[in-house]
Amino acid sequence: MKVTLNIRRFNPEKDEKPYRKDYEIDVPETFRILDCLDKVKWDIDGELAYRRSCSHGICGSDAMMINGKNMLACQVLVKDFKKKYITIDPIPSLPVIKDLIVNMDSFFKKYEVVKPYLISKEQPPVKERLQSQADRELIDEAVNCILCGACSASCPSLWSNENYLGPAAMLKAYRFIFDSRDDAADERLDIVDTTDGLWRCHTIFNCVEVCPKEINLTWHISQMKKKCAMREL
Amino acid sequence: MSLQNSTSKFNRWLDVMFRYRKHTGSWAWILHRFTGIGLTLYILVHIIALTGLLKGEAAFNEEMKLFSSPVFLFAEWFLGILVMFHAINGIRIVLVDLGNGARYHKQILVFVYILTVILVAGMGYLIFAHV
Amino acid sequence: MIHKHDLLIVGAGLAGLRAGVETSKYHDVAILSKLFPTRSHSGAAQGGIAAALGNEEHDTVEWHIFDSVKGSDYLGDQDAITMMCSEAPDAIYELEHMGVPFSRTKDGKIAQRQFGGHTKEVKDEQGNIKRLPVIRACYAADRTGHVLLHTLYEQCVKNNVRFYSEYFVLSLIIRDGVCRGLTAFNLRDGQIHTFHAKAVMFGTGGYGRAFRVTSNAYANSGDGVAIAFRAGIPLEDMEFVQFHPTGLYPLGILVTEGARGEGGYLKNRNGDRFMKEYAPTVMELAPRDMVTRSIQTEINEGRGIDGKDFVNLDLTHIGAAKLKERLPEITGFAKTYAGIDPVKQPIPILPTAHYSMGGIPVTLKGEVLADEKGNTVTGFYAAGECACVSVHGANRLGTNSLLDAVIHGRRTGKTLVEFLRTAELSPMPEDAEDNDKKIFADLYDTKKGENCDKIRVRLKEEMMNKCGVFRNEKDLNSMLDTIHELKSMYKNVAMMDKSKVFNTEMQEIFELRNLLEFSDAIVTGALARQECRGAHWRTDHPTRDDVNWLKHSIAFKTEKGIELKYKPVIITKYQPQERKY
Amino acid sequence: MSTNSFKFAGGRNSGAKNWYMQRITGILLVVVLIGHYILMHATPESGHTYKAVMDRLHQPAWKVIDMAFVTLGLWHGLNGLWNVIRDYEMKPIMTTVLYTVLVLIALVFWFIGLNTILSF
Ligand SMILES: Cc1cc2nc3c(=O)[nH]c(=O)nc-3n(C[C@H](O)[C@H](O)[C@H](O)COP(=O)(O)OP(=O)(O)OC[C@H]3O[C@@H](n4cnc5c(N)ncnc54)[C@H](O)[C@@H]3O)c2cc1C
Ligand code: HEM
Ligand code: SF4
Ligand code: F3S
Ligand code: FES
Repeated sequence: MKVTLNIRRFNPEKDEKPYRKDYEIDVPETFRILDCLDKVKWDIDGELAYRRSCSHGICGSDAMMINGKNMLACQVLVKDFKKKYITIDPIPSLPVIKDLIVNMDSFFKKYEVVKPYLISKEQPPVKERLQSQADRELIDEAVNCILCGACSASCPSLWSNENYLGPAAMLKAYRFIFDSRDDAADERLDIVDTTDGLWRCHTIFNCVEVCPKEINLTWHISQMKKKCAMREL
Repeated sequence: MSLQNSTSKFNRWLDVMFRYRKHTGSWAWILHRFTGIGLTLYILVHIIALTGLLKGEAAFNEEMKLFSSPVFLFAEWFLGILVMFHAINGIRIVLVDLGNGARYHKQILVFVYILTVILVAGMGYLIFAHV
Repeated sequence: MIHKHDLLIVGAGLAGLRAGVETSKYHDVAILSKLFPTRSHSGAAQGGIAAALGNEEHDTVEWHIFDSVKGSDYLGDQDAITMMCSEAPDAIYELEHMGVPFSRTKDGKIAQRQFGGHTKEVKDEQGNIKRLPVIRACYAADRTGHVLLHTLYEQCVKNNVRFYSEYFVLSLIIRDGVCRGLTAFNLRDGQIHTFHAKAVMFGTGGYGRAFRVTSNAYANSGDGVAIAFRAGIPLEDMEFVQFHPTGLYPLGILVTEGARGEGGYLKNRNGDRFMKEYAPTVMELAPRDMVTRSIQTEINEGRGIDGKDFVNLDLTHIGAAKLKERLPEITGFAKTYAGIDPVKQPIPILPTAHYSMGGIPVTLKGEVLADEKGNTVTGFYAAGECACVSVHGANRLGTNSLLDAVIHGRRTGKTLVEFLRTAELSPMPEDAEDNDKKIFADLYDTKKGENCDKIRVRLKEEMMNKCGVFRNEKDLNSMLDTIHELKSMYKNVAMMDKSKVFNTEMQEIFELRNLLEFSDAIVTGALARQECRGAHWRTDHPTRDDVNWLKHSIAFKTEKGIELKYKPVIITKYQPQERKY
Repeated sequence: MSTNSFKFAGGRNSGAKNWYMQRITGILLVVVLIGHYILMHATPESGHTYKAVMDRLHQPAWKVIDMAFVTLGLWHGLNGLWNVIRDYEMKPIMTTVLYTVLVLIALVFWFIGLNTILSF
């Protein structure tokens, strides 16, 4: 099957500005977009740069904007596209390092801001702490996040305000706030209950559209909004 | 460096706003925001316009003649689109944050659009039935 | 550029991070990784991590030890296995205390499930002892590795560990038997950096990428193993490469053994549950090597589905609700990559290169061995899949490798805490970077030459066909020739990308060098070992030979090529028996 | 190399009140605003002649409703604008200036609106 990839290229050592280039390749229809990129890299232009590792949607390396929407290149097959002219850009709003590779430092800084680790103030028992299935269920979706950044980079609130924590970091906050074993819910609520936190989310749902793990981030954010609103009353 | 790195923040923002695909939720947000800003400006104008009441009956009715012309009636009908969409979608936004609303936002949005169309059509009938 | 730290950990998978958590409380630790830490392949582990907690049914550490010994086809060192299985419950509780969101039982304990090769002893009516599958693998749905990896990374963030992400380690600097640090190139700026430290620990993971069909990530190119080999460290038991029975056809993406643990059936083109021919008592829950060979035999004998090279994994009788709760991830994979819904249709599967039992030989404390006699290299440590303790022997049981990475990461961490209390910084040689600099310069200079991808494709294809599930002397010999040919082609490899920033092509070239390096050791070891044991199956020597081959192979890199030596297996309690299930 | 200018302002600086007031005023407005809008167009006269308006404005109940409308509308609308403004990064001084402007507009228009209603 003939496919044309229209890729946004940029090499900081040579190019003043990013430019777009078409690559025509012939691939089986079961190829992932990631395989197509590999084919371009191996057969046509070794300079093409992108991140990848696991190749089945679990490591979160290869979030990119494909046909105007953030997704994992390893999680979509060529046959999923009706038109075989496919545009590929780096995920928006983060600084581009080269081609499809963006600098994710700020994304991870935000992750660190919400204290992404269990804080337990009691001495744990000799065996495991008990947690009911219902309590575990509360964080079931949230623990699936692979930190690919697709959600935060798709959020219009974040495009207009870099300081916004973004859905991914707030999901991480949720993961601990609602973990029955954690004792620092209030500390974390203080962190997300700021102008650059929860209240920048206008329930746009772009994050939910793109999350490769099908996490409903907005739902999780809403739960925290309600907690904070109750606190104020 | 690249457009994402070097041009002004505003340009970068515009660039992304245009290039990124608009999902259902984006449209709802954009419409809600524009209608909200529009309504706010309108309410300000409206408050000023009503000071006309203070100038007495003749002056006010003179002003109102202008507003009763078909062009202005049409404008008022258009205003109804803003009002109805913003109000009904506002309810949706409230619902999204309640209970499990966030899991059904798309279904609710379909209702919002349908209801808006019905109400706006109804208002059109009310307004223009008398003309 | 020179960076100084007390300890350098290479690899941010389970092994590296666990050691990081242990040591960072006391020392200045830096973790280097060519990937951002949470991108490490430990995150792909699905099924579970073994420990005899007995949360679901009665279980004992003793049974776990026996299963691991038997599973290893008696090649595992029994002192190491005993240690690992006994420490397992504590290590799991500790992980839970760190915050790992395990799935839970009804009464709120860590949930467990069945896994291949893990058994309990039961007496039947006549009083005969039988071994039946036991519930031993602790899990978090089918994302166990993912939650473990993220939790350990979180703990490192909490302890303020210094991370050097996207640094590709090139070589170890060992002089006079003392490890002094390493060189790495920073993908972001394309420069060589030297790291100077009192100790280096490797947790660089596995090397499944040498095979065409594999469940491993692009990053699993066995860099650590090859780097150590080049630095004069021997490699142990390299011929044992585990093929997982159920890779999603045709790519080889893993379908966890948990799918069979939850009750999945394997069926051939006639719809028969063919495992009854090969392992009548445990059926689908036989150890991996057996299931893999059974599937490969079915395929080779034309009983693959429609005569093609795959069979079916049938989960349709399990029910939508349970699949959603216990196996959501693989349900997703099947839908995305094969376009089928496991609730209604069987999943097409084939054996896929999965795990490397061999690696850098280490002591129980994580110190790297310099030879077969037990001498160690000062200041060099290893744990996880890149190391060989050996707890997996000739065949690893499912869920034992996450355990291995966690337990030995922790143990090595403890050893390092002590070592670093007294250790001094040995001087860094002047010429530390010279060799790498020269290689860099060559790569940037070469205009025309061999294409890196062509070499790699051929290596992977032929390794799969000639050094895969079934092996024989003729194939292995021809594979050796191929490797030598490819190695000489590699000398002329040309790099298209001449840029510095994120030169991922250069990274691939270095990875290819490493693939070639250790593949040589795999094939050489496999050729020498004239028996069948665990994952190593020689069709021309179709039996296990305890008289001649109950020993670990140790490969040395010499001027003349690879030289093999051997060392005895440590047997404490369980004498080798025939392995039947 | 590219920069990452993320800075976490930190400190609890809740937008919660703002958030639920926006919702409460919004919900109240549904009744008042839609009612108002329909009423104004129910007959050609209802919204467009002095007499019709005066008839209503002389009833205390309508006065209260209209005052509530002005108050809620201004609160909700200007608070909404404030929300929009906060979505964009700007210098702290700019934020303060804009905030002051919004508050002034609110007060001035509130006064004008109430004045009109209470004059009758
Ligand atoms: C698909 C799959 C499923 C599995 N499921 C299970 C399971 O259910 N149960 C179980 O017990 N085991 C399972 N395993 C095996 C288990 O996951 C691995 O053995 C274990 O995670 C290895 O951990 P590690 O820390 O040694 O290495 P990895 O997690 O692979 O980490 C390697 C690290 O080294 C770094 N690195 C490598 N080379 C370099 C270099 N040159 N320079 C710098 N850094 C480098 C990488 O960036 C990475 O951070 C599974 C394996 C796979 C592939
Ligand atoms: C009729 C009932 C109304 C309801 C139910 C309603 C509801 C809402 C809600 C819930 C929001 C918050 C959106 C968010 O946080 O993302 C909002 C925003 C807003 N509303 Fe209303 N509203 C109504 C009427 C009005 C009126 C009459 C005005 C004008 C005076 C107005 C102006 C605004 C503005 C400017 C915003 C901010 C837009 C934004 O944040 O994107 N609304 N509305
Ligand atoms: S929430 Fe989803 S989209 Fe966002 S980082 Fe996590 S996995 Fe990626
Ligand atoms: S896209 Fe952004 S605004 Fe909220 S719902 Fe998602 S975080
Ligand atoms: S390569 Fe790992 S998520 Fe795509």
